[in-house]
Amino acid sequence: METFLTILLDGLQFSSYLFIVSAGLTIIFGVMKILNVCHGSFYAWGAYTAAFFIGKFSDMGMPDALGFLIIVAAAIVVGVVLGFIIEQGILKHMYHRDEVLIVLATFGLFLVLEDVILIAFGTDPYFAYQPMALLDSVEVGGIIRDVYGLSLIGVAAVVAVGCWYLLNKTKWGTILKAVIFDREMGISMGINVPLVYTMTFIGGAILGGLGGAYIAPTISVAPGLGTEVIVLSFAVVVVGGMGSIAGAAIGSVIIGILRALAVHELPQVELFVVFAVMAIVLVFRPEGLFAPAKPRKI
Amino acid sequence: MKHTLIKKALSLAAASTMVLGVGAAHAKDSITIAVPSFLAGGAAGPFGIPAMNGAKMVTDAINKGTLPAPYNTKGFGGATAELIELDEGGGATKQVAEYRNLVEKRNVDAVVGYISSGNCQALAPIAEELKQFTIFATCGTPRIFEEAPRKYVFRTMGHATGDNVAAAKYVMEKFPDVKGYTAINQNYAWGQDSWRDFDLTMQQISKAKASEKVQFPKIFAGQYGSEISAMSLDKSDLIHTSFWGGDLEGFILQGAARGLFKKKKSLMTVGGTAAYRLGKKLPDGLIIGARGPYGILVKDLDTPLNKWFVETYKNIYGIYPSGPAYQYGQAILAAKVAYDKAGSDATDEQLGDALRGISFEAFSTTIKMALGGGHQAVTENGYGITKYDEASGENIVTDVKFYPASCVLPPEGVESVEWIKGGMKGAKC
Amino acid sequence: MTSSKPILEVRNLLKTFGAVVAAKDLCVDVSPGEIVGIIGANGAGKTCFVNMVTGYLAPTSGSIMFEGMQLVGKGPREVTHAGISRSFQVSQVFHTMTVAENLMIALAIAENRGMAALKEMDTPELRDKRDAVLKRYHLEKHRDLTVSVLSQGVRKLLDIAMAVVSKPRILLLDEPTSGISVEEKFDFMDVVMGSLKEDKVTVLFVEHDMEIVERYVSRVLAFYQGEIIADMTPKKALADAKVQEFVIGKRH
Amino acid sequence: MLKDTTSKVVLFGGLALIVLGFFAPNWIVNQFMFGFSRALAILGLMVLWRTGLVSFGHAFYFGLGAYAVAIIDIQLGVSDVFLRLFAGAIVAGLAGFVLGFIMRNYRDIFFAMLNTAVSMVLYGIVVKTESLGSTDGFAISLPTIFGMAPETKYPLFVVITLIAIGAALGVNYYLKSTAGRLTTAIRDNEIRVEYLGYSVARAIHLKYTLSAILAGCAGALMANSLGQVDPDSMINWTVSGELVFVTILSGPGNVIAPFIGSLVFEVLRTYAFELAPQAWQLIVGATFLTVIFFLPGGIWSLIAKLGRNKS
Repeated sequence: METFLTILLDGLQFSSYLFIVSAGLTIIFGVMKILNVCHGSFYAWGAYTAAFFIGKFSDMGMPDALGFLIIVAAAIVVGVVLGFIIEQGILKHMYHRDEVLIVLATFGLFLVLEDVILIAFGTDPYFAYQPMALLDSVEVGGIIRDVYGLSLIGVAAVVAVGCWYLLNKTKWGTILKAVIFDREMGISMGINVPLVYTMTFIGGAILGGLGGAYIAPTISVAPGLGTEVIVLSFAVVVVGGMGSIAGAAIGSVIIGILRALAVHELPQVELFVVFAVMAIVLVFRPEGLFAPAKPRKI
Repeated sequence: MKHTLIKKALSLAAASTMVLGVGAAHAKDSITIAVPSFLAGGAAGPFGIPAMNGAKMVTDAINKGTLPAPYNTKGFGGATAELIELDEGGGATKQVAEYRNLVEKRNVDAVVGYISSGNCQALAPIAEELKQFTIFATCGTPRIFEEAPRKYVFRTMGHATGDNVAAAKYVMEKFPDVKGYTAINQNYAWGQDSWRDFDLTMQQISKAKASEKVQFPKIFAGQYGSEISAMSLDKSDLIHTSFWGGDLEGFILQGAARGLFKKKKSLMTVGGTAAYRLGKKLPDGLIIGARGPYGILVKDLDTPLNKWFVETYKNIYGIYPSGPAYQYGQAILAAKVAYDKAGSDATDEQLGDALRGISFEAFSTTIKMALGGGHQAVTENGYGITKYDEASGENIVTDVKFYPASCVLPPEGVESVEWIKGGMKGAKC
Repeated sequence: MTSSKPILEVRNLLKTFGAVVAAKDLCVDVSPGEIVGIIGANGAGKTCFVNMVTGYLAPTSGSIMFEGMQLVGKGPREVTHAGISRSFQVSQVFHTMTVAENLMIALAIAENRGMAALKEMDTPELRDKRDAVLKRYHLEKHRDLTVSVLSQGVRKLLDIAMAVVSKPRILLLDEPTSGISVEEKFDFMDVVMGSLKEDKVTVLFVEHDMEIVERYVSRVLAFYQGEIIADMTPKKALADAKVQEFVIGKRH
Repeated sequence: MLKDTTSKVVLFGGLALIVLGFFAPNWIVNQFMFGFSRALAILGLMVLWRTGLVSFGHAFYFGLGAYAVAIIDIQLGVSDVFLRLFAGAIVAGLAGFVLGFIMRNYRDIFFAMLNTAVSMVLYGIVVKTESLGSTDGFAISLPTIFGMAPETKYPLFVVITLIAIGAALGVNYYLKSTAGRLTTAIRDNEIRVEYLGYSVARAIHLKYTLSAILAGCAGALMANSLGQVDPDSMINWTVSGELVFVTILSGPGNVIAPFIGSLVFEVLRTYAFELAPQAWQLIVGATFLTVIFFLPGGIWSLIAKLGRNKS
């Protein structure tokens, strides 16, 4: 029972940050049909920016509570700046190209951004423990947990609800869904698709950054951060169905829980279980568990 | 026509390699030493950079001849050394490729460094193949000199077996009532050997039971939430880890936030590096080692060489030298010893002969090249318990105890694992 | 071969997409050498019929016998191997290649079945064959142009030319003249039909243009809502009331 | 088989290199060995790319080839370079053939992703299995050639170059065959290919298996010339990305392109690493973007242009 509860919480905690990152990835894919490899960099940049300023501010003797503000700010700044530059500077000029080629371009960007981090932030790991220390810890299921980690689950929930609301209850949502369903149709409906693209990419980037920024206080923020998270969120998005928020949610829960289960019960399989699931889903349900509807074009 | 142009293309490709390939030639009165270390990644800040600093500081002093006696002669056998700093990240295979370039393209005279056991293990055979005088500074896996005799490869510090045998002995002395122990180690040579040696020793000297679920996360994983939960739930009251660098610091911070170290005794064989960097964030009561008489364990050791090392380092880098700084420093020192003996124009063979089996005074201890046919150093090994000292605002270690090499390392010609399994015969404590 | 025995026998062919019935109980016999025109308003089920005969769609039920061989359950490839080819309403050609290359590949596939596919493709014999086809279909002047720059008419010619290199006994053409200018259309059809007659190919083609139908076909199948409402000579068909109403309709 | 210019250049250029290599310094010989080894994998990816398929997981076969060598070396003490190469090719080839039954039904992003998934499964297994060397991988003993243990790297260089020549000639011939010509055709229009009577699935399966074998050989030769294998530089997704990168860099124009591209890549990486140890990824990535943007045909298109200007 204890173990079960623990695995559940560990799993959900892991799922939460996976979901925040993957949500961005899947929105970008859904709208723009771009599998954005450099999404991992958004994550890393979010983490670095947050960690950097949380450290700076607390050195300047500011209240640690500010940390939470910084986290959000970092995510937004990273998303807007990087997102805008990349979409306007690179991707915009590639939409007519083969989608696989665009993936490769984002891979190139990923490599570049990885090293720009080194140049910008140096090689020393950053510790932004203040927000985590602030929230203290509680005992759940016989073991102590840091409230901060648990709060991650809440944040993920907020993001999920937010996305759902945006997509289903706002004008923007209807526009997005139109473009997701059929780009040509969107254009014919007089939607300003280029604008939608830019906004979407920035939005996705913000989510990627948020994932990193929020996890930052719990890890030592060091180079190479983005490399693993990007394949993990690929797995999530593929399992859930590319372009579906609900899918991303389910996908990250499945993968998070499975991974936690592995760590507790069968540590050897921890890494490979994730991708095994991904492969199996691709084989038996290529469109993913929650594939968004597609127009028939034959 | 197309003919000629494709030929041109080929020759062009070839030519470009040739042209770019003008290697760095070196004069008689100077030598080049390649110093690989982690310059990027989680291991850089806590490990790679201090290590590199140590190497640079010592090399600089040697070039100027400002080391304390008996090393106050200028240069390496008279020659000033120029360091080539490079990153040892990116995986063993990449390092092998880079090493080949170092030797065959950049024609370095000596290679001194390497932190990752994975890299050392991969490079030992390559160094032998290329007949390149190489001193491993920090990496710990005992396999290197146990799996094959070496001619050109040396290691100037004790290997992981010493760390973990000493650790086990220390634990049983200070906390004889330990019931069970679990562990979290990185899943590569270093982590696997560390756990194996510690576990085997505990089986020999204690009644404590090993947990059946020990964690081996991927190196540089960074997030240990689930592992921490798993260990919290585990019945064991002791945690063994050979984590180092960013992984260790991440683990300590995440574990502390989850009260892990309040709940269980924790033994960190490479904990020393974290002591200076984490400051108040480092929980009290951790059992930490520095893989030998280095860093925080010898901070106050009052010998001219050590005082020089600690003070100079503090002056230049504003922080006390941690283990890696010592280990790289003494590896460079070993190079000087070899060159002083064999001369600056010595061949790799002669350098090897000069270093083989000798013992020399290093900054914090005497290094005896006693194992692996005189290629593997032995030193005493010790542990202490962390405590934050409000007065100085620094972490200190209490209950420091050192065990002589003869007590924690197998005699020449005996494999570590066999030695421990056989009840550590001939150990003189 | 006895021209009396039908080369194609379609029996009770049914195709439904959910509630929509695209083909209702179709029964057709086609004798060797016939030129059959298939007419009908959009959505009458003409293309669906062609797709079923050529294995692109699997019928819900019914049978299609070709020279005594059951085609139902066979895919495009088997149908092609059996001896039935088709052209497409929107020409299906290799758009990044030149006309010559397109034909070369079509010929190579037709000639080098199985292991032979690993033989070098570009042989003199094959080139001669290609040039013959180019000539026959009046494509020489376009031979080295990339398809993407060609006019609809030329693409359609190429599309058909590629369909016949496998020497089919039956060829189905889906709206051969759609997208071809009024001036061109007759020359176009003359070229196509001329060469098909030479090879004694049985032809079924879907067509909207009644002039074309009158001029080239020996028999008309009129489709309406998935059913064949008339199966007679073009003259009769064009006079027929039902056909007037449901097929040609908007003519007056 | 040697009628066309390309084959002639491959053969004589290759032999010329073998002669030059005798006089070249070791490190250059190394660059060529690494470059040519990797180029084999690129050859296969090039065939797939012409067919409109990009695999973001061919490190799977590359890694299988390399680890096959490591395992027969450590378990059975097989040191003969040809046996090792054969083992790598067989293992990768079989895996490719079996997976081919699934892969041949996928296109575009899904093809890329499924390959990634499969490769990461292998990565996860290797990294977590101590008996497979986990993160460290294995050191590989020096290969022998016909029972002789060469003193220098030159004989191995000769072997690799000869294999490279063979592979280039083979693929070049294949690309001129009917089956081979069906690359662009399939990319352009699968329906038409089917209606011409050729099975697209089978064609893709064949090409996929071919690419797997070539990647396996590449991994095997790389392991032999490096003397080390490990998951992060042989199986991880970044390695797959690297392979695709070199494919784009080379360009699909000609079977010689992968060899030039791989060499350029080796040199680029060596010097990027030497000049800017902390920014070599940046240099590689920037080059990558530049190629994608301004050189869609890869390096080969430059060479082709050279030719056109000459004429």
